[in-house]
Amino acid sequence: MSSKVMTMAQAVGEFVRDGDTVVIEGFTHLICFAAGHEIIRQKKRDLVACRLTPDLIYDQMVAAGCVRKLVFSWAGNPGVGSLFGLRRAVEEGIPRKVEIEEYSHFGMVARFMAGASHLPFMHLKTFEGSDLPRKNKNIKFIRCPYTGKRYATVPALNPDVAIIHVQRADEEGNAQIWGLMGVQREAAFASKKVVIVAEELVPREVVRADPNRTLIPGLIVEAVVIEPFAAHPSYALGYYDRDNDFYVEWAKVSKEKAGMEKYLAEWVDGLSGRAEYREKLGAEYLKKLEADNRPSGSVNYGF
Amino acid sequence: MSSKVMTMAQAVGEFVRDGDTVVIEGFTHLICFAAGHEIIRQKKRDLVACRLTPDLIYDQMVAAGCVRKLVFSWAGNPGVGSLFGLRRAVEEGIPRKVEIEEYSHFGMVARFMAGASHLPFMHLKTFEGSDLPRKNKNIKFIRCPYTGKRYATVPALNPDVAIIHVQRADEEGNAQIWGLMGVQREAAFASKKVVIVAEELVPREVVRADPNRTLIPGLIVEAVVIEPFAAHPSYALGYYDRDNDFYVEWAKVSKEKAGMEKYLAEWVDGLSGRAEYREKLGAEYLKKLEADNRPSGSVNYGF
Amino acid sequence: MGFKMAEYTPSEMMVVRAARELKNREVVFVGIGLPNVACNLARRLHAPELVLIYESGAVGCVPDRLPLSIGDPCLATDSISVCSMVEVFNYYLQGGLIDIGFLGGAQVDRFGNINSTVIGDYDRPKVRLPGSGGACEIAIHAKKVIMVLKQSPKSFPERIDFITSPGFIDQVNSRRKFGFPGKGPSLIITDFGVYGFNKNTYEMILREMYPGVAVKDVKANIGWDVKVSRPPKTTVPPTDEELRIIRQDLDPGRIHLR
Amino acid sequence: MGFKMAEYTPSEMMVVRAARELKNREVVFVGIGLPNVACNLARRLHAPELVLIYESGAVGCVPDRLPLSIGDPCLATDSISVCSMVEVFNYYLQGGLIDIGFLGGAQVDRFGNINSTVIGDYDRPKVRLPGSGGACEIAIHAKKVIMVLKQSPKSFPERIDFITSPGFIDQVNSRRKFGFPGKGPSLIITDFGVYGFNKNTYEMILREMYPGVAVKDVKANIGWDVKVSRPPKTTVPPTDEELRIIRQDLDPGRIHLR
Repeated sequence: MSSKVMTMAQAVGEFVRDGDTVVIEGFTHLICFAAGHEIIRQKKRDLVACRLTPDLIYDQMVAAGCVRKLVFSWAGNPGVGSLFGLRRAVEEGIPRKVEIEEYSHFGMVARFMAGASHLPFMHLKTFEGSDLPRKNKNIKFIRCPYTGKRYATVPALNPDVAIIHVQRADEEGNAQIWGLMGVQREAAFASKKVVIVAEELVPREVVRADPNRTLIPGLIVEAVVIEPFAAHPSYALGYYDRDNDFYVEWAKVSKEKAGMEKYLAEWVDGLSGRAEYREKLGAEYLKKLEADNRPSGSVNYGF
Repeated sequence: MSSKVMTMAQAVGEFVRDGDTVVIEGFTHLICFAAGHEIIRQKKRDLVACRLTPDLIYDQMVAAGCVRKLVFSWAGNPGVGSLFGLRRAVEEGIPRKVEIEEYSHFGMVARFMAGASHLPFMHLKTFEGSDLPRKNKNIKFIRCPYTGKRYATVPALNPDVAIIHVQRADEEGNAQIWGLMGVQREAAFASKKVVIVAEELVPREVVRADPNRTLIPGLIVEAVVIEPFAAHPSYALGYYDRDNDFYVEWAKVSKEKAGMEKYLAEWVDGLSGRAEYREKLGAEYLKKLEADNRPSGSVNYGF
Repeated sequence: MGFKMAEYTPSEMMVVRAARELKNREVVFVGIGLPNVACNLARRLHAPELVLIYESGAVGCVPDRLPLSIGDPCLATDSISVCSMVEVFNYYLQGGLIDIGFLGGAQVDRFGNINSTVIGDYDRPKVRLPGSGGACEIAIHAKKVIMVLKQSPKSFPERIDFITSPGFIDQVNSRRKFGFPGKGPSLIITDFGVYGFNKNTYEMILREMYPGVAVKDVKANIGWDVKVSRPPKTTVPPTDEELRIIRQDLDPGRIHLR
Repeated sequence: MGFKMAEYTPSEMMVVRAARELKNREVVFVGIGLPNVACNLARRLHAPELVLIYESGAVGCVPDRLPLSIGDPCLATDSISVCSMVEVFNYYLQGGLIDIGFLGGAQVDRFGNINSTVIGDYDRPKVRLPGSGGACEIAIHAKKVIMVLKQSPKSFPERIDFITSPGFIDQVNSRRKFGFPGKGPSLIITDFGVYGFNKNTYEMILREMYPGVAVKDVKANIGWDVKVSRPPKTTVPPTDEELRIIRQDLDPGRIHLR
């Protein structure tokens, strides 16, 4: 078995092209900030950036001018408020106009389901009575062939590349997740290429000892990046906590264009990669976020 | 929290009514033979019995005259050959004519998905070019509102009751499975009532220590039956192996009507329940099937 | 203890009122912010077996800190079940298992329709808001919807700029035409009082006011001539116990209840 | 070692021939019986990284015994991933990840259509067979389909009684009309030899015969005047190594290869 392990710079360099439809998923949990920073650093342009919740990392990518269009269902700083980088782009066209294509969470989930299932659409009960279908012509309606009832449909979403953060993976990209799973599996199966970013590289035997935890099989994976703390200020359950203070602070940091630019210069473009980022945060800071120990217990796969 | 734990006799007595649409799921793994035996013992009648793979237990239920109609996708003795009880019913009307409604596996999976999702139908790419839609008018076709392409549809399956075997559950019915999962989750969510049969009752803390293993939440569960070895000759990973010899032997036992009747008299109607069944099999027999130890290892849920 | 219990903020009153609405064993789809606090307050008081479900896929959560986000690790750890968002939206929400959905928003109209998308024109927004998230489908599927938001003429205008999540839609309750499984909005809890809906006109109607609030205060802070129950009840103020739990345990940093 | 290696059964030849068709790293959707043995033989020889997927939801299996059923515990334990059948059918099979689907059946016609449903009339069956299982969708989605079944005039009739799983359907290859993602049947391996399909007529054509088999034997055991490549190749007989692995490791009880 040949290893797919490479650096983040290699993975983003090789698998994210200008103009690509890109998804960095992760619902609060396992959001790969390190990948977003590398995309900014490599000055990728004209991306169609998809995600249920354009979080701080998409705010930064938009502010850095990487994004042409945003496909999403909830664009905010969770529990805090606005994403100011994104608002500047949408409301004022700074640094460039960003087109938006908007669904609800269920709509985006269904788009990824359809994409992963190689179906051109999925139907679901939502959107009626809402103004969303008026503003998004990709939302259509069909009738059930059995009951005649009306259901909304969304088109499949099949990104060019998915960057999926996980807790652990082997060198072929068999990737395991526990805690919140979001739509990591569906985003991966829906995408043409998958880059796995893992907190930890584990031997194949660790994966095989608990195959029910493998959410994404190596056979759909192009590259494996091993990068501890790659999700900060998001989190990786069992590795480090969510940096809630960072999310609260972000409102101040990003509120003005200048603050945002200063942050990007200092924390993204000014650093070579996640190793320097960890160093800059400092051992003490990281230590504070370190996970405590809550073992799952073991089950028996014997027969 | 009030306990839902009861005996198999109580659970089947209370939750399976004559004429019900019933599903005892489990794809090779975790097939609840004990529930099927209790259904036979309580002489339930006119059941619409659903399952992807009507296995030996449905063969017995059909032979015992419990079943009016069978909804399925593969009716055989896996790796061995025919189900003779079922064939006698379908080919000769013994002991009664059994109606059949037939899909493919994917078709049945999609029916349970739709049922669990409270959608009246699911679409999928299969059935075209096959004679199945000619013989099953529930299979229809729709056109994709985006591409104009044709997809098959199947109607939702929403059984009256699902009996779902699992490895372990707490007394509220929060149920955990590892190894093959089949469509246990979808069958449970699709059904109006759910009976969980578990090899082992565990404290709530065991469930909470590893919530990603919980396939079925107690909030959809009516009854919890704790019954070790309730899946024999099927198996429960980590508890006991599949009794392959039994499956091979079954061809001989069931080939003639008399053999089938003798088996039912001796092993079902002649016993009060699973405790006596275990006793009759004998400690030595059970010992041979006992699982060896292949620990999954533990993960950290700390933050 | 350092606080004077008799005093409380309008946010605290809102949370307490919302918490009282929750019955033990109900299944609640929880949003961020005040609803989060309300659910956790109810869980510590009269509804210890309230089942909390978050759209992040955590079911039966027992958060040991107040989650800032609906994907906080404390929601997964020690929960009853964690599933993917495919399952939480298809099997739990669309599957009809949610008794109560909590929703907030920037604007609500008289029929309980919610705007959390945009102020101004969609294509040339004055303020771009976060958007639906799961709100649109929660509004459609939850058996009952409770809204929690602060009241002003801006947040309760005559017409909202965008319907993100349908309430009753209009005066004939078009929910029925669309065949929505959920019954629609049941309560709106603001910082002035509590509204229900008229069974015939599907319009908001003031049912309760907080101690010290007058009808004219309410009317001055809403964008139309709102109907009032005669007479509106006065809401029982927060008890010392309720305030103690909120201030000591749930939001000691006062992030949510400034 | 007790066996005389030069002798082998037709079943062994079939399994060996099928195994040789599998390339390392291909993703194979495995059925019960002979295909199971063939995949595991290939894995021990030239294709150690063959990815075995079973419709039961086990992916990347390394069975340490020959599974009697496609849901045997040895398939889950030590596999790379176990998922629900929702995922295996939607994301793997319909998702287009399967390189090779193995199928058997009771009857096959000249266009590679398979019957595993019924002999005689559907509503008044002479013999009721198990039905499709996953075969119908495997036939539609797998990039390539390999069929393995014993040959007789009954199993290869002029017309089959029921199409369970579509091959090329007819002489114009109606797969294209239906927009099937998979290319359709590529090989049929019987106990006499190996068939391919004509690129224009989509009809079975004999490409290889096993050592000692004559064209007249083949023709006597098929329900129509089958086309024959000129000249058909002679299949390389099983090697000692292949036979040793089958007999010692894979099927010592000779359950599958009587």
